[in-house]
Amino acid sequence: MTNELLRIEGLTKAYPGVVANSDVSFAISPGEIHALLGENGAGKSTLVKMIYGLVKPDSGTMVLRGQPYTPARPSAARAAGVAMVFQHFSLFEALNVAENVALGMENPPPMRELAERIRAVSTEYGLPLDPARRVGDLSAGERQRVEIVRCLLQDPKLLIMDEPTSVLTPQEVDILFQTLRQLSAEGTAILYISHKLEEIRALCDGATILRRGKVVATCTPRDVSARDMAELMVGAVLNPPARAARRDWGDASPALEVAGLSAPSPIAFGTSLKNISFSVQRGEVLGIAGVAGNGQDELLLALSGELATDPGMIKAKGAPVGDLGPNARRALGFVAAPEDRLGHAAAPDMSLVENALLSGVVRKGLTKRGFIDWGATKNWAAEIVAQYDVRTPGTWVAARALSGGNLQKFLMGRELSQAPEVVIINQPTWGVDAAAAAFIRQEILNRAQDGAAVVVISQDLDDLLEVSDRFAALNEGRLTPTRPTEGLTVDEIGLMMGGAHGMEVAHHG
Amino acid sequence: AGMDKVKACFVYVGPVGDGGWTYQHDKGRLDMIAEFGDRVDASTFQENVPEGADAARVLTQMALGGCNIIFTTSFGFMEATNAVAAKFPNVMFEHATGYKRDHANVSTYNARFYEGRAVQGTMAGMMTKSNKIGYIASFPIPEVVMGINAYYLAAKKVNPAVELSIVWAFTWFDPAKEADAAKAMIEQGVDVIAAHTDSTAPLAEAAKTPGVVGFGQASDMAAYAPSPRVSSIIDNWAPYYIKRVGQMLDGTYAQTDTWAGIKDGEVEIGAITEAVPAEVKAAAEAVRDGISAGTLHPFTGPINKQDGSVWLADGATAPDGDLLGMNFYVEGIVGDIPQ
Amino acid sequence: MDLSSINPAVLVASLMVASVPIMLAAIGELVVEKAGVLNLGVEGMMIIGAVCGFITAVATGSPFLGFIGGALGAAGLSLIFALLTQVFQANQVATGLALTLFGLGLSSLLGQGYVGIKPPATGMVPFGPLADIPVVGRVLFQHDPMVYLSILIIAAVWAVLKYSRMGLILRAVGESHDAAHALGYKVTRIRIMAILFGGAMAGLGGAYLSLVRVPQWTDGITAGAGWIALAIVVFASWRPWRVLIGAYLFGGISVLQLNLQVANVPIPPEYLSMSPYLITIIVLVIMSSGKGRASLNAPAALGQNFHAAR
Amino acid sequence: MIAGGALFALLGKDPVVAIRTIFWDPIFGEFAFYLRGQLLVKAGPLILIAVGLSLGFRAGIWNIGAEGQYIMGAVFGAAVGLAMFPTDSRWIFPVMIVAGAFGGWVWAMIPAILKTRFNTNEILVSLMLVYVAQTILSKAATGFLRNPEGMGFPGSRNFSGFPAARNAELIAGSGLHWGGVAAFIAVIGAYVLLQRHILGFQIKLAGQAPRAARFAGVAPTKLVVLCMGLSGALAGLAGMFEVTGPAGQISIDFASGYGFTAIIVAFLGRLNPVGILLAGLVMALTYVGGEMASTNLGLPSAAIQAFQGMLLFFLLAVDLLSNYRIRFLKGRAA
Ligand SMILES: Nc1ncnc2c1ncn2[C@@H]1O[C@H](COP(=O)(O)OP(=O)(O)OP(=O)(O)O)[C@@H](O)[C@H]1O
Ligand SMILES: Nc1ncnc2c1ncn2[C@@H]1O[C@H](COP(=O)(O)OP(=O)(O)OP(=O)(O)O)[C@@H](O)[C@H]1O
Ligand SMILES: [Mg+2]
Ligand SMILES: [Mg+2]
Repeated sequence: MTNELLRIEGLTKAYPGVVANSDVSFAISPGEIHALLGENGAGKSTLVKMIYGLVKPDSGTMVLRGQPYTPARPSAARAAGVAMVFQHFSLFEALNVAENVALGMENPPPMRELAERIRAVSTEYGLPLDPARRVGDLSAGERQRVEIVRCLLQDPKLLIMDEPTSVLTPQEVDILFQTLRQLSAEGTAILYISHKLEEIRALCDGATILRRGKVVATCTPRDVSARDMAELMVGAVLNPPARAARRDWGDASPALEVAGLSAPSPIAFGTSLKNISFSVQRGEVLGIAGVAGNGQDELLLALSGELATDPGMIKAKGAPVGDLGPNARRALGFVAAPEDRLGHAAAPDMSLVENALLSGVVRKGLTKRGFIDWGATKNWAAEIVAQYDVRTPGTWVAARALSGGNLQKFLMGRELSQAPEVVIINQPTWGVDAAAAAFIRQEILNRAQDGAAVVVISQDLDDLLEVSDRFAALNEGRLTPTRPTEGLTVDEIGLMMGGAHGMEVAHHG
Repeated sequence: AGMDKVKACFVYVGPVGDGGWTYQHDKGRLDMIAEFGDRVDASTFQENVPEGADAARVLTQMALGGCNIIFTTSFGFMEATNAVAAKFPNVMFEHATGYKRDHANVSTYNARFYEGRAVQGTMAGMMTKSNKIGYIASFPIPEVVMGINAYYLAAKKVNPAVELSIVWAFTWFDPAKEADAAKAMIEQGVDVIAAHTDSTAPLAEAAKTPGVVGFGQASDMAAYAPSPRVSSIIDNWAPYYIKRVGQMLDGTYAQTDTWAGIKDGEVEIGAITEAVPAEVKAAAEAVRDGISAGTLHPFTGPINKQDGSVWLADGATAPDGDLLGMNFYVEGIVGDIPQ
Repeated sequence: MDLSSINPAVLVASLMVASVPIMLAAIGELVVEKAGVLNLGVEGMMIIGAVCGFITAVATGSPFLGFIGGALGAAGLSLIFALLTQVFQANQVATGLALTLFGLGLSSLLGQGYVGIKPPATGMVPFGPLADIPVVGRVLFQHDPMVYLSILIIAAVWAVLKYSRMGLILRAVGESHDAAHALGYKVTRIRIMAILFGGAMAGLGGAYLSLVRVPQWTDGITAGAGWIALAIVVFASWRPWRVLIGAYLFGGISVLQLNLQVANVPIPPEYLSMSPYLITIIVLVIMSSGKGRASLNAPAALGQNFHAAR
Repeated sequence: MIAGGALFALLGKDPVVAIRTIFWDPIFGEFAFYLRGQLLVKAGPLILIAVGLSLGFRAGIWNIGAEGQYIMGAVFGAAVGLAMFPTDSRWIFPVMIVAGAFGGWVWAMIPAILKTRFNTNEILVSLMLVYVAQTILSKAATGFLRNPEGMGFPGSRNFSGFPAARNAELIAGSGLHWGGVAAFIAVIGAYVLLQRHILGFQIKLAGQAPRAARFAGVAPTKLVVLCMGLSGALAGLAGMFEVTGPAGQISIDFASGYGFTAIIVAFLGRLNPVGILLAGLVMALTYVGGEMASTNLGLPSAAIQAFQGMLLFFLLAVDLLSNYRIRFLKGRAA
């Protein structure tokens, strides 16, 4: 008992219609790295939000260092030594690093002093940061560092991390893990949420597995295989994606050819594309790796038609298409799936039917002389929901009311069921649980099987290694030459990704 | 045949609390009630009526609601008044400041404000030390142009060196803008300011600079006496309202076109304060009394137009038609009337 | 035409006075918008400030108390806006417009007995011999306290936004209410405070109109000044010192065009009287065409309602 | 409404009578035969303008200057009509309709083009242009459109004396004129556009999720031009119908704030064409009824204005309460 930092007893939280947490109990001791596992919507985020004082439990108790613990506000939690890195960033893009850090602290020192401490602490843990830079200018990995440094400065006793690695490269993950181990060695307990089970096996001392808000199992990750953990979470048996042998379609010119693509970024604080060239044949999957913020978004925009380029920079079956807009390209057989689900790929407040219309109108012929055929659209949306196992009360539900994983399945279904000839996907499995990820990867392979040329852009190497035939990496807007995926090692991939953003700065410990 | 009781109704363009134009009409209404007591029901009035369709609706409602005589107190109500009058031949309509009497039941009435301007101009010409006097004008309409000319001619008569500055505010009522206009004048040396806009803002502005004087407009604006408000032109509609309602009561009512001035008490010169030197006061009162007696017309020749062409020969007085359509400055005024 | 009669020092001095109401209202609205709230009811708050300030000053005989009364009255009105938008989640644009409508009506009701009354005079700040320095004295040392106070408020808002924790939190709330909420800041409470401050400033501006600038009470005394204040916030791209510049520019053009009329400059007065608006548009085009910097500076959460899910 | 009643009581009037006068009498009272028509006269331009504005608001394009576009529509329409005085041809009125829509459209294109070319804030530009339009209006009334037979008084010829250019009542006494017809057409058109047409879908999409709109192939500049143009043209039409019908002439005070009130109407109608239709009628009711209360009960017009504001507050708050209920029910269904 004396060795427990935090004990949670019978915590319950219900939302209208959903019990997010039901009678959850577990304990964590100082220096322990404890994993919280579960499918999408299992209640992990809700649980840690209660610990952080953001959400009030309906019932149940928490004990921190032997004292009853009922944080009314995050500031109370911070005062008690609890810090949290959020699943969705809680940063302010227009403010600089130091200001962002100050906002997460109870009694920040004067700015000048704070800047010094940020510099010192971030270097100490191998996460160098310039306190004066605007967060909007930072890459995803650097933003994550801001969140972490913000926590570290408060000298936390318990550090909560909600899916911190979904936006990091292998090298960045390594550095993060070293930091976490160092913290753990200093006695900080860490509550760690992730869908990446190999990471959990590498890092965590214990794990609590949630399903539909209930604790269904506890385990020691090192002793259990990732496969077994996934099956515990899902409560079912998982199969890895199956790949059939590739067929030669005998086309004269590649389905998609990109030659010397250069374009300034239309995004504020974005990365411009520099002389990118590659080609993809029918039935082939090209995987493009890279750290977030190295031109992935821009590449998707250029390929989908949202960013116009010189006509000849992009060719479909030999015909120049670089100056065509998204719908003209869709007419030629293109489909695209942007990374950002809510706001880019889908309109959050619109129903699934409307969101189906959003990109399907051209290829599915959902309008006649501009008038929308809602009946056909509805049917199609319902088909997607059925085929792709989207868990939703109906197609009238707003996109934002779906969990991230389910929305992702719907959006993948929307694009992949348009009989595409060219598929461009950015981050197909971001924040999606293992079962759903496996399903999505399988669908991508199936589409290639049917003869589509596929480009998968992802920061998740599992995605790329499982689906791609050839592999390349984006680095500061430049693309490496492509290489066959077979035989690539993770180290080689890391080198291709090129240690952008000074990631190789040695970890001092 | 007279009526036992007259229901008289009023349509105002502004709020009764504007302290100027509408305020004075409403005062006329109240004076009229005081005069006739129970024999008149003048409790119905509507303020802030926009011109156009809204005015027509208000007039129709009033006519339907049993008003016997309806006073429409703004030029902008002219079309609506005539249109509604066509539909209610038994209701009498009285339109202020307009010229259209399309139907037998429409009368028009107006006041000779220019007579007051002549009195003010006399004082302005004599009191200015910088020889710069100012006029804050609202819109370039004959009524305003007439006032400017009368003011200038009277000042020039007593002080040939006088110069007139005009600012067009393009509003009847925008206190801040009027204050700014007055201020701009004062800063450029103008020390007597007349306003043809309705708020007291120019006086309040004048009050900030010693030695600058001005006049009350539409109502007395006595709060600024004795200085800067040294006198005022007061629109006094009470005599007219009493007369017309009285005629309804005794059965002598008939369609008219009335343009009354100082003589009939419709234009009053507010008390001339002790800030005005005795001889100036005497001169101003002489002008006032002369006009009242009919021995003096503010527009008496020889008067040339601004371009030097002859308007009135020596001794000729301006016909009312010329005045009502006045669209030129007299000789000596600098600048153009906005077109 | 006699431009020599325009004295530049006097012109500058009077534009400083003419700008005070829009400057105060604009700096208040700037704070509100920095917190992510768009309150289009500035006109309504200003006029309530004008009438409340007037009534208080007449009742107490003290212009100082009058300004306080004006600020309190308008802040009270802004409370309605705060309640509707922050608690009832009403649309900010519509609520702001309704607030203006209500403010205009209410002010006219309140002011019914106060037409034609002279308020107690607001004196100048006694700078003694400084006021007699040629040119500089006229420009800098012959004003009433509010002229200086309004500049001080600009400086204070600037300093608070830039250097203080309070300012930092306010900006954070305006950038992303979700992130601010996740960090435990009371988004709604902070926004309500900002709205009240904005109301108080608009009220001060209104009171300045009825107590100093005009000085009297009449219906509709603000005559669109609130809208100009709103425009100046955008014009200033949400930077406090630019509010001062914007207000001086707008006030300056308004004053100048009247002076040009008095001096008989042969430009038709109707062009002169639309010039402040046209010049505002032109300056805005020039500023925003510089690679969209102006819009980048807009608070990211401006006009969005925040509803904490708990 | 209770607060409104309290306000009236405070002013020494019977609150029940006051409220009845405002909300009941115009529709069912003694003079309803006349006033019902007047509701249409008043609601027509409000609805017409609000429908146009709602399209832009839905797309996140903030045209606050409908008042200016309304004025310019009236000036253009009237100018074209008056230029042909006193010819008689049945083409005159249609040409004036086009000219009115064109006037509003041109005035809205200024902020639209400045926005697409220079990224200039359209709220500000459209608002500033209202003041410019007002000056042009007063110049028209005192200058280039002044009635040559008007003895120098401001104001144009009255269209009641120019039948070929007159927007007369279609059914005598009904208050329905072409503007009302146009408003109904606009409501139906906007409804179909938003519900059934891909363009309406794109408008909604652009407002809710601009990046998703670009993904869906919507060109933002085209949308700005389209929405500003449509709202400007509709406001211009409203101005043109008003000047040739109920108002009758160009005068200095022609603009009576329809353009601003329509913004409130648009939001009260929740940016939904049918909602706007109802909101426009309710708004017209408060005007017409308020006027009655003012004339018959001697309520100051300021009290009516304050009451209107309170009513709006109330409706805005209720709006959101019903919103909550929907969200709550949805939550339960999930
Ligand atoms: N604000 C909310 N309102 C209503 N229901 C909510 C809310 N937040 C969460 N829930 C419900 O609680 C459940 C648990 O959500 P939670 O975010 O904790 O899941 P999670 O385990 O973190 O999932 P993921 O792995 O996707 O992050 C959700 O499925 C949802 O139904
Ligand atoms: N506005 C809303 N209205 C109704 N329900 C909502 C709303 N927002 C969230 N939810 C609920 O929250 C859940 C989504 O929660 P959240 O976005 O945290 O996803 P998640 O559970 O973390 O899943 P994932 O890992 O797939 O993102 C949905 O299942 C839904 O029931
Ligand atoms: Mg989660
Ligand atoms: Mg999630």
